[in-house]
Amino acid sequence: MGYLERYIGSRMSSALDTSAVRAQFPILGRQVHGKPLVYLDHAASSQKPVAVIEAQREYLMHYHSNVHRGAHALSQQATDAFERARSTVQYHIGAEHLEEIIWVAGATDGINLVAQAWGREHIQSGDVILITCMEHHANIVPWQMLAEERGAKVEAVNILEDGTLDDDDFQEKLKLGPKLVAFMHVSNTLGTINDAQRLTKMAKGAGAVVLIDGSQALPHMMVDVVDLGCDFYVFSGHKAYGPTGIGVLYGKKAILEAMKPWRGGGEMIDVVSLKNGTTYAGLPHKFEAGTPHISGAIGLGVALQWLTGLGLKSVMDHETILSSQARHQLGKIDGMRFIGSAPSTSGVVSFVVEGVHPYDLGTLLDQQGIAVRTGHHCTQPIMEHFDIPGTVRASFGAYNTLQEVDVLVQGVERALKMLR
Amino acid sequence: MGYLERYIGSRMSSALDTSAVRAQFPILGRQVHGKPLVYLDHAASSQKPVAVIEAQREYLMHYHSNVHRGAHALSQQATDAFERARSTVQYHIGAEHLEEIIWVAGATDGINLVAQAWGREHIQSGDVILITCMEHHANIVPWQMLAEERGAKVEAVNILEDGTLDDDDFQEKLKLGPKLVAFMHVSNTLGTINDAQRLTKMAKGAGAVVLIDGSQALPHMMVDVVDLGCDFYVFSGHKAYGPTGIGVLYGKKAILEAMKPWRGGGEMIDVVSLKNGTTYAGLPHKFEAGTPHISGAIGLGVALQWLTGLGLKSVMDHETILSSQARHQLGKIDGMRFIGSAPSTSGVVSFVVEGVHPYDLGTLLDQQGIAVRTGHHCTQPIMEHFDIPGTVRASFGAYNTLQEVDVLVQGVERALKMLR
Amino acid sequence: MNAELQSRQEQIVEEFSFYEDWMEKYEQLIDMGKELAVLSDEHRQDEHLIRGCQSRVWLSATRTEEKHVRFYADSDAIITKGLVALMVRVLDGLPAKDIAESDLWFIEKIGLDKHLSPTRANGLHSMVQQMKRYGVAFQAK
Amino acid sequence: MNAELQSRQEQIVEEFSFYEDWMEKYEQLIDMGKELAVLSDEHRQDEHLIRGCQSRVWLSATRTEEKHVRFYADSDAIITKGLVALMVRVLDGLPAKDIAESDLWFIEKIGLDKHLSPTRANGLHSMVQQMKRYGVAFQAK
Ligand SMILES: Cc1ncc(COP(=O)(O)O)c(C=O)c1O
Ligand SMILES: Cc1ncc(COP(=O)(O)O)c(C=O)c1O
Repeated sequence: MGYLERYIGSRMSSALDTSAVRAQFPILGRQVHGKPLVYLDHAASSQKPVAVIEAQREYLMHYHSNVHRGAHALSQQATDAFERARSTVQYHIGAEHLEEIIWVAGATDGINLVAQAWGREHIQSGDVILITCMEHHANIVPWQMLAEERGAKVEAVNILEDGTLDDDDFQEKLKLGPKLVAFMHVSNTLGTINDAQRLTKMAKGAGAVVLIDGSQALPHMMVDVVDLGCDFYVFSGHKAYGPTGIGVLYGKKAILEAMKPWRGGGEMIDVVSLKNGTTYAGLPHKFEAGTPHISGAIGLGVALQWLTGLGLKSVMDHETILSSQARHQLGKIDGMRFIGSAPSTSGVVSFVVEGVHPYDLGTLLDQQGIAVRTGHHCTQPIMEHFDIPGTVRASFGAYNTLQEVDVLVQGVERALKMLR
Repeated sequence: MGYLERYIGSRMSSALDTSAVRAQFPILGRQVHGKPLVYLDHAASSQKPVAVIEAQREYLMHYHSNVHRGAHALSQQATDAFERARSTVQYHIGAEHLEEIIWVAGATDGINLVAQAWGREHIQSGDVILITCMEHHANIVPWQMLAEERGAKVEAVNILEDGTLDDDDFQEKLKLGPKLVAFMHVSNTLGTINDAQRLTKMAKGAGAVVLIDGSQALPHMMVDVVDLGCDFYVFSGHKAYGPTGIGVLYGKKAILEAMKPWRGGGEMIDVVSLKNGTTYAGLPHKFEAGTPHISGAIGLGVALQWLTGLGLKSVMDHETILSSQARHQLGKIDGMRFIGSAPSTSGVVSFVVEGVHPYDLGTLLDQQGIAVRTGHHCTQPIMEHFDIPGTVRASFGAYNTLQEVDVLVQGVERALKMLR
Repeated sequence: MNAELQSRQEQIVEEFSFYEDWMEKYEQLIDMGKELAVLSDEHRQDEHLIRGCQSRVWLSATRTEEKHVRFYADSDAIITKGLVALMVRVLDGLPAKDIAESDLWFIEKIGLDKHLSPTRANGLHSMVQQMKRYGVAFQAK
Repeated sequence: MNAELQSRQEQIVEEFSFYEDWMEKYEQLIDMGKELAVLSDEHRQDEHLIRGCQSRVWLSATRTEEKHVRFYADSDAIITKGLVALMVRVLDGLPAKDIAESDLWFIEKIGLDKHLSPTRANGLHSMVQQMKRYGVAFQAK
């Protein structure tokens, strides 16, 4: 199947054949604590389909070599696969140019790259960087560090009780004239899907450069960076059915070209001289110092193709059914409080139960083979906002089922019987 | 076999059973251009033994999960393996404390971390950073970038005609009172093995902080960071039979503790507050923002255990035999000139042949299935020094054989017949 | 080793070996947690906080005339509080010296070290360390 | 398309299909490289340099009265020079317009695009681009 067909396929919805999908994830057949594993921690890291695992293995077994600059055949083969993965990413997110796709170690690495390579050049004393109160620490701390260094200020847009962004406050804070607006596409804690296109338009209208943290969007929905209109878009491979240690920074060509490099070393240079100084390579290499994570890039390419093959619309519909059902059933439980119940949410369900510590609930779910995450999910400001120590978070991927939702709900009920 | 036995084993030498070693590298059985592959590009990136490939696969197939903070069993299992890999590294390089081992994306990433997190705090206008003329770009460019930003100066120690470091010049340049001395343990282009312990002692005696680039040492010899006495030591996994996208920065506890973090994000924080600012986690997490390259760390741990199992002394002896033999046979060829012929060299042989462009030679070797690297090997200052456009570099690993040396020599002879 | 400490540990091992299923062992821990007195405000101070990753533990202690140690502890999570209760039950009222030097083999014996999640295991470890530190401090005074 | 260009490409395809073995094809390239005249200093200028990754190529051109293009090229590596010679042989002396619009199908036909290392393939690509650019420029003048 050619790319275009897969691309079109990805926009059509048809019910996922979950058992066929599950068969591709060996880990889902295992037991923990003597119970069948019910993996509901997708938002922390997705499991990997066999296709991704085997692609990496195949690479390491049969054609590993360092990439670029190599005159020999293996190096050529590895370089081809590595660069093909880059173009898979390009098509997947609809970037105009291949060289707008920069390999990084993950979303965190990508945001830090922008904060340091772009930020230290453009953020001056007194400037405002606008983020939101729902951001992941990865989209908070790099800006705080930058602001501290430059004498700038980080402002954060409020969130409403249902976990949506406070639109009025966003408009208000845009009046501060932020140099940069950075926000998440989809919240890893609340499940909220932000209207990224609209927010970008408003921010650009106010003259800001816009960075979108797409870590939780990429695995679940069609993303088109040109439609969104953002300057930067980042995501991690390991949350999108891909390998660990690899991620992508997309940046508009013009802005990337104007940026100085961040990491220095091999690959990113043109001429290195101790006497005359050093000149840098063009995009994308300027930002890819050192030997890249070759097997990771190849694996991520395969993961995105795999995801497109499933049909992103189908995946999203499937996950929405699961999370709606979970919300519906859990909602009947006495003392249940959802943290984040926006009209538009992804496959993430966060909750607390009155009088019960999330950590206790998580522990007893784990005993029943149910892997959920508890705690602050790297979003302490949300916890501060709702004045809670943490939440229990169930997050769904393409491989989860309605039966697993039932197991979750029964598990919660059993745990609560013990805890209250 | 317990760690200690392997450790002791690694200090004893016995001839390598190369065919048993080769059997663990499936790639070595393949053909290129219809000829059996002779892989002599180890210094660019080593091939991976099945044990490493399978450890990563096993992880992704059966116990992948995000690490730390997770209350569920999978997360626990992944965290255990991930942290066990860290302690494997600790023992392998003889670090005193577990938290002195920082996971990075590779040697390049590690050096940049030091240049930016340590350098930007400690290097002031007018300061001197001392490197050498034989450094890899990864150990040049980050310092040039830092120097440019801080108004400091990068000085480089000369090399002699045989590719050893100019000791007198080193002593002389130490008188400039460099704040930092950064040098490579083993040269990727010349093969020179620097007396790192002695250089470190001299540099520390002159009051400098010392960083050693161990990228080419780790795969070939016993490294003990306490014996060496350095402040920082970095290396890449992919050159040491490990995965791509992972590397290690070792730093002395006291110096790491005093350093500010570099990348911000999850994992590296203690408390994140939009109102009260953010406090950071302790070592090693302070320097490990975001989801780490879990499968890479696990794979690197296995690679080091595998290497220790072979016996590092045996590996080094083996590689020395191969490179001596290559030098001996190639040396008979008319017009042959070795670039780097220090008394103490590793398994790297770099050469040029009078009247022949290295690139042509490399191409014709590739046609014969022989993978060597040609060009500047990310050490342009060495090329400038010897006034050559590049070299042909054959580099040997544990899996190479004397027969392969013969094939190389015959291949060079055949190519030269065509070229001259 | 202190005989009382030994017999307390043996007693707990016996109680915990009664159940095979860890859900039931957790039930026991939860019950122990519920039974532990809620801490008075005097002891529930930030200075007595052992910050774990996900739950909080308050631990303080006083010394009797004979250098025996009384522990006061609490947690905001009930399983953690059960663990706190377990530790208090083992060490409370013993001589400072014996606490400082205690070998808490029951933890391994009932499998807590293996079974607890790393964050909980770390928390338990911090708690034990802190209790021993009280032992050392009170022994010295 | 220009008939001369067509027949030159056909000629080269025939020559190259004579050998199966790429070592022999490289031998041919090397011979072509050796035969190409060494560039006079006038043309071997930095401004005419196409910097490849590992070898250097000098390429310049002049225009005849009838808007035909003469190429002057060289390289420091002999295989690269062979490729240069090959390109010159195909395009030298043709009308600027035909060069600008040329379809160099022989490259694919003799498998150069697949067989060359990416760095060489990139170099060849840059060379072709540069030759066509001369075609465009001289056609306009
Ligand atoms: C001596 C030396 N230092 C540093 C590096 C950079 O390593 P990496 O590209 O894995 O970051 C290399 C590898 O090319 C090397 O040989
Ligand atoms: C919304 C969001 N942003 C950023 C990150 C950071 O991603 P990583 O840890 O892979 O760098 C995460 C993952 O935890 C996330 O959920």
